[in-house]
Amino acid sequence: MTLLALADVTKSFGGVTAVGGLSFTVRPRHVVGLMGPNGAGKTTIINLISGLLHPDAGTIRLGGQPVTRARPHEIAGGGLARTYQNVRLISGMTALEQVIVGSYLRRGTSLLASILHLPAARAAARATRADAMDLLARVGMADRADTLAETLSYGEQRRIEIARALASQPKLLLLDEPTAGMNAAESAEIGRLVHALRDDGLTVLMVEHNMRLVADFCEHVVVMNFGRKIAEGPPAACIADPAVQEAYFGKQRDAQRHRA
Amino acid sequence: MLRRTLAALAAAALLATPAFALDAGAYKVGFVTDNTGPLAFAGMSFSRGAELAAAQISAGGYMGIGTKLELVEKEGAGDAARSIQSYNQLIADRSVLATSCCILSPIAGALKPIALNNKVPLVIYGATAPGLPSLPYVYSVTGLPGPAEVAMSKHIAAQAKPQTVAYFVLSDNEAFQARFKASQAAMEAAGAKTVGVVNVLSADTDFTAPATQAIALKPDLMMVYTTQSPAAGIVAAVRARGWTGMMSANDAISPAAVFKKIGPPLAGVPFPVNFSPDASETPKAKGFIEAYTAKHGSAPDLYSAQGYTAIWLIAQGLKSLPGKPTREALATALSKITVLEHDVYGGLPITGGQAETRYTLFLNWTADGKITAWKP
Amino acid sequence: MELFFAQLLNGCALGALYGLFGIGFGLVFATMGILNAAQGAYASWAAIVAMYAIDLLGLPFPVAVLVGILAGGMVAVLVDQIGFEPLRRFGPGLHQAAMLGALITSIAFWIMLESAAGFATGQQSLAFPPGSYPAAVFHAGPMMLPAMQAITLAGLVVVGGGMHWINTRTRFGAAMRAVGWDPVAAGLGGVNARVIVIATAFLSGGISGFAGILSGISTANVSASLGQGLMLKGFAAVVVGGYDDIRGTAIAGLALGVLEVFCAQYLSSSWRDGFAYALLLGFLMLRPRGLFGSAGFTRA
Amino acid sequence: MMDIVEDLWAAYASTLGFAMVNAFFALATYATLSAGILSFGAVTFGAAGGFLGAQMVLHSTVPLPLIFLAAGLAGAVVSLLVAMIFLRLESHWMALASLALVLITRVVVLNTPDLTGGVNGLSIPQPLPLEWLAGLLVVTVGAFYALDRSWYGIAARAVREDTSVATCMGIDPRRIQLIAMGISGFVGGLGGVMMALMLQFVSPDTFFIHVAFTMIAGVVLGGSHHWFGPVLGAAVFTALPTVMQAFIPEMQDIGNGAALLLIMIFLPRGLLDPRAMRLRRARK
Repeated sequence: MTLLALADVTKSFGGVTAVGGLSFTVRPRHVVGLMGPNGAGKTTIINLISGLLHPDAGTIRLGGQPVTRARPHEIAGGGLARTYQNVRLISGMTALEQVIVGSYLRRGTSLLASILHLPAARAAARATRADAMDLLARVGMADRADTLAETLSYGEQRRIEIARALASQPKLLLLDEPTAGMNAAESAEIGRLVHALRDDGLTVLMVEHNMRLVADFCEHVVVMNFGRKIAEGPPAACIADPAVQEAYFGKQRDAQRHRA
Repeated sequence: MLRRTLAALAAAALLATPAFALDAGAYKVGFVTDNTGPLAFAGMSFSRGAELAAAQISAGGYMGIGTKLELVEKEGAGDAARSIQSYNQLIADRSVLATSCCILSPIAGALKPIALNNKVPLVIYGATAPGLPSLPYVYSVTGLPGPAEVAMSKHIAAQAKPQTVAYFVLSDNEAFQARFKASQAAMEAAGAKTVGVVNVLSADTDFTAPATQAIALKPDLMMVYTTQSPAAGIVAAVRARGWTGMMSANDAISPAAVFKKIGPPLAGVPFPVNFSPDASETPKAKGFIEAYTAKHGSAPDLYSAQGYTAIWLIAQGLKSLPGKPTREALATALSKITVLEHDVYGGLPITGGQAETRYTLFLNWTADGKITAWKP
Repeated sequence: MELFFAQLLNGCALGALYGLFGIGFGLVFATMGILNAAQGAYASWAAIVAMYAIDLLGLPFPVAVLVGILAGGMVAVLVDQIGFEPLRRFGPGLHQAAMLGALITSIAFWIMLESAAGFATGQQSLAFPPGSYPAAVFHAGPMMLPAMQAITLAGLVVVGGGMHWINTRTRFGAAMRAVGWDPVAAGLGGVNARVIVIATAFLSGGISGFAGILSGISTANVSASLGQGLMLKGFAAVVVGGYDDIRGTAIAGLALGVLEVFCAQYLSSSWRDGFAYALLLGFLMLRPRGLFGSAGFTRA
Repeated sequence: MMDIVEDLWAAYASTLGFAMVNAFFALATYATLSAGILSFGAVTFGAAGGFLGAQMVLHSTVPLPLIFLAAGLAGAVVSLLVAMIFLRLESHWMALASLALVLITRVVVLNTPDLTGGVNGLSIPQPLPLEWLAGLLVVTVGAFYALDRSWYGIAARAVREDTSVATCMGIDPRRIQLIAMGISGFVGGLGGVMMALMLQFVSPDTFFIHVAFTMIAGVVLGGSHHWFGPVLGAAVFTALPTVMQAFIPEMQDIGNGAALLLIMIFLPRGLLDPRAMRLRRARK
């Protein structure tokens, strides 16, 4: 039983292979980490799964359905939601409205009902609002509901983005470096949230290159380098893998030497 | 004998003094101008003519000593929506007794119902669509197109005897389509075959290709039925391509600005016109030309004559009224006018609200920029 | 056959004007992402200034043309610095808000410049004084080529070739393209974005102004509305040719001119513009990158 | 006193009327703009509504409300056809294509005299009661208000600000933009018939490029992020020439342009900007 399955997925940009022959699966109600140094192709994978990019070869299945060529909104309709590495909230909207955008798939009324301002449409709008408020409460942002989201702190924006992703009631949540730019306490809070979501039945695939966080958060890890999988398994085993150590620390040592 | 002469003189004096007269004061006439926008080249002439008329009427005491005619101008910019708004603002001023407007027929058509609904006299100075006048409120002082072109066509056919004719026609302008058709019928009746019709559009500026097209038809005569800018451009382009055959045009090329622009290539191209500062010779025309030249520093053209005439018509209506006239009374007075007293055309009969100008002048430019009577 | 070639030549000369104007127009669109409604006014003003330079100052023809081109370029820089510069804080060139804002300020300048041009010409359609420009006609058998048509065609070749060379072979051209992609990044890369933008605006106004001057002479029409006709067809040439492709714009301009003349000669003059704009639409749908652009493109 | 009010009304009722008609066009443009499409197409939709409405007034006894409905539907049909072809294009090309469409519209109108009256246009001896115009505008604005608050309004804003994020939220941008074009077509068609009745005539010039530029300018001036912005912008843009005429009659066009320029430079997001209001609230 798998929720997401990638088989031999390949994607190149102008001759440079970003992802090469990658295969892995994600089982339901698990938190899976996608690790790798910068430039390993992690975000490309996220974009491929969410349909913003299409693979040159290979297949992607979501809940058993092939979604290799599907468009992003169709994949979202299939139960996938995501966040972004650099938070992407919508300019000019309040925190609450950001979350309401996420609940588009559950809008529940027709356009005509909305234009005519029918009771059914008003009721649906009220229900959407209430749900969105609950989600904001869940990420601890209820008191900021009517604040223009772009005026909030980076950490707060991240939490709103997660609430937005949850608003579509997805089966699979893709988190692209959800703790980037956060301090240890804030990161731990995100970890607790992720675990709580898993306990409610959600499956999470998160990109993270902080090995400690991966070890703390995830039950299963896929490690990539230069677009290829170099290790897969439980976090501890993966981190101990010499190939992973080489990919991470070899690189870091090189980088340090460059800086010096 | 002496008694009879004295009696006749007394009678003449009585007739000359109106039995009733307007109260002294200023009578307002609303005037929608087109001093900006695409028609401004003509619009400015119309309003200058009207301004001169108002000044002369006021200064000369035409409607009675101390009785003035005040022109209230609002911009229409050649745009229907803006003209309608300006027009509504003019007639909302209850002291405005009469109005005058419009170069374009569609705009005149749009203002006409407003004039009728508000019972305000409207004298149209430029637009020439048939059926615009509507008694007793709507008048036109500009003759309908057609007769002049027919007269000129007959004149040319008789004088120059062309066998074949090519026409340039502004295909997106109703008035010039009508002029062309009238002329074509007259030419064909006189035995001149149509060898081709070259259509151009109002917005066109490049006439090299149409000129080439017409020259290739090898006609004896080319007749141009377009507005000012295309007409000037066509004549220039045809001559620039070395064609020396006969061409005719219409009154649009009569203003001095056209010769200043095109120069000698215009020479010898006949056009029919009802007013020309160089050829109109009645005393009133001469007076108008002198006064206009003194006021504005340049000679009037056919457009200024039309604006001038529109205001004189209104003044003539006002003059026949006593005391403080109303719009309705003025409308009734205007509807009784069949001949304009003060005209620069040498006779301007008005039937059913529509003036007929007698086009008697067949003119052309000379190579040194004078206007003279045309001879083949 | 003789008529065919005569009209072909007329079409090319007319199209050369569209192409020239389009090169100026496309420069702003490609570099700054601005759909500039005021571009036509640059052409009108260049023609007006050049005409008065001859009429009032008595300058010789080539000098007057140069003065007119300078005027076109300076008006363009003025519009750019007053109307577009404040909007660049929105971000990279092709951002929608910036594009929209620039469209509106360019409309504002269009209204003002055209109205002011109306005052400058006394609301009349004027012309270069007869005899002030080359009026010779070259004959080759039955064919004839008026000097102004020859100058216009040569102008397109020289300006088009020159701009293509600048664009593809010089550092300045590379800098223009860099600014077009992303002024911030270009700034980081050592290109003084503001200088490049001003220079581009000047070139654009000068080239469109040159087209305006040539058009004003060969049509004997110098008026406030001179630029409008050039604007619509020049815009079509830019789109058909590919907005960042100078060769494409030049060829598309020529093709539009020829199409226009042949439609009027052999088909119907009232549908003439319809053909030109339908061609424009067709290109937008089928080859949105223009004549030489790659056919495929992706949605960002 | 009553006289003064009546005179003012008589003088400016038509200005008010044109402001309301322009508001329809501005709303039609706002409909697409608020879903991230810069389109001049409302002119074409207006032509469809205007000429159909004119023909119905002239050649049928259909009551006015049904004529409005027919004109709106005509605009919507045209807009949906256009949308199906044009929405494949990315935003800048879409804007250019819609401009080309406006140019073609004029050629088609000129050359189908049986339908449009050709160059002469059509005269419509049927005045438009201002209360009809005002009533319909209120209803239309109400619908825009309701839409703005609905899922559609929020989704459209998401598509406009960040299409890629919106589509990952399950929003099909093409569907939203198709709806936007449909609304634009309907409201544009209504604007067309209102304009025709207000002018009491329609001609090829009634629906041409100046209308396109006027309405885009109106929307951006009023505020392209707020449902009331277009109405405000259209009002300002219609009243401006009248006001300028009162102060600087010779230079009124230059004054108009300068006013537009100043507003754009100092209030680039328009007179009504919800984001700025929220920012101000956040600062308090």
